[in-house]
Amino acid sequence: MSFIAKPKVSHPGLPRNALGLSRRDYEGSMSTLCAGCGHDSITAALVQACFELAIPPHRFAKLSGIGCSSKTPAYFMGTAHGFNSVHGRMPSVATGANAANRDLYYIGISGDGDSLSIGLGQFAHAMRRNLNMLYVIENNGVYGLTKGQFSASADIGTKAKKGEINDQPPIDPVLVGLSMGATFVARSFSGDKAQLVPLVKAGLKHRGFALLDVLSPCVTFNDHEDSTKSYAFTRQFYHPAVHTDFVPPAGRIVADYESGGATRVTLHDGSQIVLRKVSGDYEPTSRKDAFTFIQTKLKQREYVTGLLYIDEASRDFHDISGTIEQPLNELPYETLSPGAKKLAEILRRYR
Amino acid sequence: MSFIAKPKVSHPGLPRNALGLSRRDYEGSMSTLCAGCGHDSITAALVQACFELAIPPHRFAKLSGIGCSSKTPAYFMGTAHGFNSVHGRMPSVATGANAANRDLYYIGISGDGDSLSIGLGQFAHAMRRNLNMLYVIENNGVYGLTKGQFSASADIGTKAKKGEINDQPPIDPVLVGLSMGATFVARSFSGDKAQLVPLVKAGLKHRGFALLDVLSPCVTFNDHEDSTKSYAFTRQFYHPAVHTDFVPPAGRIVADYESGGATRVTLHDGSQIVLRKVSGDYEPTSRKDAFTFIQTKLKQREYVTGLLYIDEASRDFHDISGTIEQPLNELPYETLSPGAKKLAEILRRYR
Amino acid sequence: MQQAQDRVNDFCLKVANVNGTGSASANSLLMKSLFRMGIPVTGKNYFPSNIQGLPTWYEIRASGDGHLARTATVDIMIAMNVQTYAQDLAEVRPGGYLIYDSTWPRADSLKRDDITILGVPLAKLCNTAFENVRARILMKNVAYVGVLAALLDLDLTVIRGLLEETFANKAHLVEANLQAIELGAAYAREHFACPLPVRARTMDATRGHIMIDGNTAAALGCVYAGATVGAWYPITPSTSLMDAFKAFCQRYRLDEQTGRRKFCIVQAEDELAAIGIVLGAGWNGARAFTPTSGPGISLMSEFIGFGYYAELPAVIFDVQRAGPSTGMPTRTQQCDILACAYASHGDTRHVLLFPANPQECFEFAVAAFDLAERLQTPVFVLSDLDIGMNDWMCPEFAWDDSRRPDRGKVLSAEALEGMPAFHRYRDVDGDGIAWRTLPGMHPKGAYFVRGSGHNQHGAYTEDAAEYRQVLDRLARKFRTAADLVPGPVVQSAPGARAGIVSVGSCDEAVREALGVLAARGVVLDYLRVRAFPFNGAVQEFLDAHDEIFVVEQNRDAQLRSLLTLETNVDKRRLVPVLHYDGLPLHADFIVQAIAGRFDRGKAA
Amino acid sequence: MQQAQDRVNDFCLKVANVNGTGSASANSLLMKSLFRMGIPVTGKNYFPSNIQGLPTWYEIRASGDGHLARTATVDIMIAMNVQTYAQDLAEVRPGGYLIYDSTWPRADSLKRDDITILGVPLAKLCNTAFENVRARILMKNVAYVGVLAALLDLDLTVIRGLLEETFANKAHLVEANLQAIELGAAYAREHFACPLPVRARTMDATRGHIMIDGNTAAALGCVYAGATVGAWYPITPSTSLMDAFKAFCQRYRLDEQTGRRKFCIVQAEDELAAIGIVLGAGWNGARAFTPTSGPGISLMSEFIGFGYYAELPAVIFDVQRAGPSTGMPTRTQQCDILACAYASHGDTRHVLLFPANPQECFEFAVAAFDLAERLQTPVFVLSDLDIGMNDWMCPEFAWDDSRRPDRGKVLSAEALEGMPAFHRYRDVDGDGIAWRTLPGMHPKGAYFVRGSGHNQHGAYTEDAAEYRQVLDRLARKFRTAADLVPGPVVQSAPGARAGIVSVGSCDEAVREALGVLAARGVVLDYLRVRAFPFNGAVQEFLDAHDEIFVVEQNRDAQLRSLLTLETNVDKRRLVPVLHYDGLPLHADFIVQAIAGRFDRGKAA
Ligand SMILES: Cc1ncc(C[n+]2csc(CCOP(=O)(O)OP(=O)(O)O)c2C)c(N)n1
Ligand SMILES: Cc1ncc(C[n+]2csc(CCOP(=O)(O)OP(=O)(O)O)c2C)c(N)n1
Ligand code: SF4
Ligand code: SF4
Ligand SMILES: [Mg+2]
Ligand SMILES: [Mg+2]
Repeated sequence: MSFIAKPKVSHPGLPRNALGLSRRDYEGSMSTLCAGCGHDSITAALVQACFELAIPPHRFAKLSGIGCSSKTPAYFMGTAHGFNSVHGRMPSVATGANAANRDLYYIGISGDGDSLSIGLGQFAHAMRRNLNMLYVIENNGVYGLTKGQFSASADIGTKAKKGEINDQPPIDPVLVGLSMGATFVARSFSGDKAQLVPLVKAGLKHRGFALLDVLSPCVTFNDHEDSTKSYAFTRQFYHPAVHTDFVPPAGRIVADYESGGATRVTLHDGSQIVLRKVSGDYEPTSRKDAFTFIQTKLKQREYVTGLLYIDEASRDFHDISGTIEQPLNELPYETLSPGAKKLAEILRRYR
Repeated sequence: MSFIAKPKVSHPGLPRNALGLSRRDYEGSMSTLCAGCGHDSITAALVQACFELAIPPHRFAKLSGIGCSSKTPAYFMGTAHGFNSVHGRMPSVATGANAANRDLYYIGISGDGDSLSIGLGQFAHAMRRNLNMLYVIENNGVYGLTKGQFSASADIGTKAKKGEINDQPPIDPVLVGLSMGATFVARSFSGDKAQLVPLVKAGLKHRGFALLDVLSPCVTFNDHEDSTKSYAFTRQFYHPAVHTDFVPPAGRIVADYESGGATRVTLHDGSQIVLRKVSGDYEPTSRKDAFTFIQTKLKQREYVTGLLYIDEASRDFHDISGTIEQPLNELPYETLSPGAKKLAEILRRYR
Repeated sequence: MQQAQDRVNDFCLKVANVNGTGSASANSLLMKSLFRMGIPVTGKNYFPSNIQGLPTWYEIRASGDGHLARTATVDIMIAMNVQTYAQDLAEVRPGGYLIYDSTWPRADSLKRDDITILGVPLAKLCNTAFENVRARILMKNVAYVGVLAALLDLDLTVIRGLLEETFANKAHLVEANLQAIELGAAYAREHFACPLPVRARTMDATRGHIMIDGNTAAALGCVYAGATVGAWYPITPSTSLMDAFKAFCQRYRLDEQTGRRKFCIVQAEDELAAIGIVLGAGWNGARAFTPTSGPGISLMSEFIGFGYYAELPAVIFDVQRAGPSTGMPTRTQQCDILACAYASHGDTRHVLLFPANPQECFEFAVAAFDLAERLQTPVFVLSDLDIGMNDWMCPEFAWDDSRRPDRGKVLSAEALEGMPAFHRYRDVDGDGIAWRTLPGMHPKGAYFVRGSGHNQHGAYTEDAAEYRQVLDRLARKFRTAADLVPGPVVQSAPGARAGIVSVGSCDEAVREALGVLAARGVVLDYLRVRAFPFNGAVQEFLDAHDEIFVVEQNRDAQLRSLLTLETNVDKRRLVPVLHYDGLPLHADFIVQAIAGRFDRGKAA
Repeated sequence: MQQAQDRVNDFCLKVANVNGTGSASANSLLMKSLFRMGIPVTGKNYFPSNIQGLPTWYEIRASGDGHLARTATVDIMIAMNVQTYAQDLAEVRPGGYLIYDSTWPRADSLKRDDITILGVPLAKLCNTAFENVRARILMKNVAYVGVLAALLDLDLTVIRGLLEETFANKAHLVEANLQAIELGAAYAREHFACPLPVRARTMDATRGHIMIDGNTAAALGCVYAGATVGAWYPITPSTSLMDAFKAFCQRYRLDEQTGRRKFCIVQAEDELAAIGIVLGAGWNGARAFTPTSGPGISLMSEFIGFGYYAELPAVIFDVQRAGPSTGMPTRTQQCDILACAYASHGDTRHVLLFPANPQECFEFAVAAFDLAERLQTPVFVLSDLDIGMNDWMCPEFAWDDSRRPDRGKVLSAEALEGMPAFHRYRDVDGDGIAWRTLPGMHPKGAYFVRGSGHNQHGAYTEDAAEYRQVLDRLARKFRTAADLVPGPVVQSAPGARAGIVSVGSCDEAVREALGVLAARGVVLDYLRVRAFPFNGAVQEFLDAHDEIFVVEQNRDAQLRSLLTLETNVDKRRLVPVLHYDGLPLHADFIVQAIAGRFDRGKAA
């Protein structure tokens, strides 16, 4: 038997999906992130996508590491179980969860610090296993929750301004994904809901590891010392707490542009990045071509967005493991224990 | 003042380098690896290269993780300090050592398990920092010291036979190096001393992170269950210890072939791999071209060998850190302490 | 009656706010003003583990008697946060005051008759006075400082002075801030009877003192110890330690000619890498350290065991926060004592230093590097969030320019040149400490650092006897350590038969409690542990008392456990007094716990 | 005289060899032959941490009296390794025997007059008899089995039977091996007086027993417990546990129709991932485990604290090896007791099970999964290299088909449907154990697993009281655990006032020592701890004895420390008896340590 969440009482006018659920039923608790944080835009896109897919919320499992980004699973699908693991180790938890029950939809939310610094190894090996999950990196180039240290990914704000791309080459999750054998590699921008929603849906439907890197500006800490608008700038070294204590009120950044086209987005601190959408005729089936194209554009400081690579033929984690179709956590004990007679047979070898 | 190791008394005929040292002076203690292990061939090449460079042995620092490969620093340059760290964490130790003294030559020896499984994160971040060191991966596709489990890198023996390259895509250190921003990326084969020696010398002279991936067959555990020559094959499941207890006597595998050419090498268990040397006119200056070329060849089960990519312009770890030229561990205390007067000045801010 | 109520230089005011509104600067302005008026003061910041929009509190205690611990009773509440208004209202002591932003009306339900509630239309005042949004938000906070200036009778010239220093290069900001101060002060003077009976009065009890947080002090200690390599991975509440080290170095560690750095800070990819970097640098002869907190210690534990067994110097600052696991990253606790003392698998034990305040953070930071090199082993400095991130008043740090670091037993190239052979792990001096060499110095010094079995010559071994020999020497070395680490601080009261043993940031609360208890006729001796292993003085104190209250901030009585294991005390004599809700310890808690017991004692 | 020397079914023979020569199979053939002859036997393998070319020893003890501990006196040495010949020669007890390969002469210096040295040209014999190199190397080992067969009077039909089983599908190998046996036997019969006074005789003391290693037994336990997810990263000496689990599953866990697997084994990228996988699977309702050793425990400790605080089931097998750090990976120790009991930063403590032999490895593996789910927390099974990798003789394992796993407090979808609301961390039953739910079952069951501060409803909190409430319940839960874990095994001797407390693989040596001591007039009671937390029975035993010898295999008396902290015992009554050179414990060591003390006692 299966249970369905009772639709939340919400005024009748609200659109409903095939399950009779409204978008409200896919929402979670109130966000505690900074006003205007890109992560909240991604949360909204996730809610929209899952609502449109009309999958019962409790059939999702939400996992994350630690960071502002990793808090977001609390902000969508309140009736789905969530697992807020330790920093950088969500992929292993997702692997175990998936091993135990292959029938749920797994959404992993991580940050650039969570996945590219402390968690790089696990991130890479989850891709290598082609674990069946949607893996979203809310990429802001900084450690938000610990107040703005640079992360291993390009610092979007500063990089564009300084352009020191070769100083300490940023680790680009998309390039990593391509070289580690991810079977679904996409990139988008938090403010581009029109592009995000379909990518999320495609990722959830992909049978294997779907990497979705979402550039998601940090309102508060893209506001670096070297930005003339920076709050810190107005002070001389005096009281550490002060620097990051004030968060200027900021609105969300949105980007809406045509496929094939490019758009210049201005971030909270005035720095700019260029997003280029892959055009309709882009063929996302060659690892090396994707690598070449993205690398070339990065050199020109352009972030290619869209579905960049997909391989639907590869076998996923369970195929490779040869696991039975039925979820392991549902197998009755009787089918797992060889029983007393077999034990005697086994032990005969040890006489 | 500087100290030079007294040349070991060895018969006068021996060739000597500019320092008057013989090859013997660059050797270490007796190897305890299996007879015929590829790692020993790499050790020999390292001895030869360092001897030819005529650098005083004690000006090297040898570092490694854990594994058969990681034992090898004990087998060369006995008068150089060595650091056998914990499994997969040698890159961080090398980073600290290099931070403390930028004037030594650093040789890191690792294995495919040590660098691509447990150590992937540190390996990647050392490259990202462009740490000035030669980083050798003795790549045999297995965990030798723990008796032959597959590692994250392609299992050389089995892969060529089964060709299941897409099942669980192997992590190729060379592709990882290219996507993580390594500034010197090379590959060779343990049996190809003619190619190894110059690559080692070039790597040591490169100012930055020099990655040298060396395919180094494991005599003992490329002898897989599925190999008809395998010892295990002759037994049915009975006593675990037996399987790996016997190491068939084996000779070293050597490969000697022209640049531009390809050669097929037969491993101990009869499986084969194809090595293709980059030709003289190969241009190792484009990351993405290198990536494309190597990927294409890998798909054809060919390992491209030689210097695959080099970028001499990039600034190394110390340039980026803006560290003083003089090694930090040599700075006299007087130049490090601001002194009592300054302390009062500093504390005035906290009145 | 009025007189009776008078409380001059003895009050606690608490500001309830939302984080991200810039209140921290206003609060430190408030605290610093009292400090500059010569009044002993403490500030405790209770902030959430997020960046913007959640409740945050700042507690300021002024104490003419010089009590610097937190106090649990609030005299004046500045309730700026609607979300927590009810709770904040409830927290004010009877007879106390509550100030709120009356721009918007409060529900009558949210009233109390036993306290005085003062409404000030802060938002309205600032919105009329200031143009842009940012200023309006920020100045609202500065305005309540103005209100308090009037109510508490703060010295406005002091406030002006502070603002001028803070915004040195931005005169217009000084003006704006002063304007906001005046807004609030004027309104208060006009509508309320100023000053309140609870108020401040200039005195002279802070001369020669500073207000500084423990992380900054520890960073300063690292600079003066001559540390050149710092590796870290950001984690609350340790982050500001490396921030401060970097700031100090950028000012005092640049080469005159080239402007290049005489230090190297590596932001590692994680804590495993951070400690690896520290060990690598220490092996190579540089003084290196890493600041972290609980989760980092867990991640470092494999490498910490390596450092113990391979005998490499390293300094680890564990700025403890409430555990277990991620726990409460912005709350304080002393919960890593056992985790650090026995960190890593196998037979291991480590040297711990327990600073009680920023001054000791400075001194112990310096001592830690000497000990790490003298003993060739990782040394932990166990601070906590309360010490590390709150501003404490303490005497100005002193430095003796003749002081030189103790680099321990390192053989020079010359010494090696003259030696027949070098044995890395031999106990030549009988103190369990062997001589070491540095890479690159001399061929004869070469050896292989390894975490695998080795004999006294430094060679790999699987031989039972050779392996044991090294393990036994390590045990001897640890005994040597007991005489090298800082001894305890003992405070004796004539005729006391019972005592208190405590550690670290409990100190202020314990000393305040001792006074209260004495007044009640409960006289106790007091010993504050400052390091592990424990030296003779600790054993003596334990032997000298039938009943010993062990006051600490964790659930499982970790200090008591360590004393039980590592001294000869009969543990039944050790009475645990445990505070572990994440807030700093206060004297009342200790008094309740102990007095209660004595009263019961009488009853029985 | 001859008679006097007779030692039937009571001897220790030791084979010194070079690893990688296939000697292990010859040695197990030897041991199994004695076992099949009905003689209680033990085999201990001392192998190097490398793959080929280093010294390796195999010790076989036959004991008609059924003593299964290692004995330190060697009666017969088979010295196949030139490198270690001198040392091996020295180890033979006076009156003992040494057999060597006389193909090459030994230096006269390497002789002893007080033992009998028997040369057999093994290499020569095999080189003439066999063609290819591999066979020549391998058969040399089989040939010394033949020599011993003659000298010890082993039953050749038993040997033939074993070979036929081993090489079932390779008749020619059976022949080759028998030929080698005969080569050695014939040579012995021809040149020496066979059998020796030291010899074997068929008896009937092994019926109903098996020879098995603890890792295989534990793996079997995992299969019978219904574990479906195994995650691991290879590490000696735990590796063979997962190898065995995989082998058993491939045989007994394949779906009849599809042949697909009813299990999932993940070779993780490291131990941090392995434990993460286990926690993820446990959260999702599968029984999951990971085998590891010391270094793995250190690496897992952050996640272990998470499991404790978030309350997730997990089973961790720590097959202990000699520490600290990498230590001696192929030597045994009990050195992770404290590391596991308090693993991770913050206030944490964990349930430990201590198997003493393969049989308990099987039983405790099953119990561990029940406890992990009942208590919703990580449970450790602390085995060691000696138990895990050596073959032990023990009674055949039994299984009751009616036995069902205890999945603990898990709310069904139906139950949830009927509930007004679900509170993940509320103590509804007063035992400190809250009810949990599984993902995907029911919307009402949804909650957020987190290692950060949470209240009893499962919501995030930074509130002091809410946080404490959960921490206090966790402490209560741990007290509940004490009554659920396996109790100690107690063996009382009439009139004993002193006792021995020991743990795990010490058991055989302790019981043998008790006999020897009793014979000397030192009568002792004995308690073997089988789990932590300790239950009442342990406390009673400690209370009942003035002097208690705590026998364990580590340097720092870790079991003694745990008893000191977690019971009310006065630690001065706990006398440490510590063996930690990496070799298995033997009775003599205990006898020396204890008898010595009693004699001194008398002296004084
Ligand atoms: C083991 C450990 N180390 C450090 C931290 C502190 N920490 C919390 S979040 C974070 C970085 C988060 O950055 P990112 O993943 O990019 O998330 P963001 O906040 O930027 O969205 C760090 C270092 C931690 N929680 N655990
Ligand atoms: C933390 C930890 N986990 C596991 C091990 C066991 N171990 C030792 S070496 C090794 C793998 C070595 O493989 P590789 O790096 O490829 O070296 P190789 O032996 O193949 O040359 C493992 C898993 C260990 N020493 N430490
Ligand atoms: S700090 Fe940055 S990442 Fe974190 S919530 Fe605020 S805006 Fe978002
Ligand atoms: S096991 Fe393999 S890798 Fe290790 S020494 Fe032997 S041949 Fe070399
Ligand atoms: Mg980020
Ligand atoms: Mg390998």
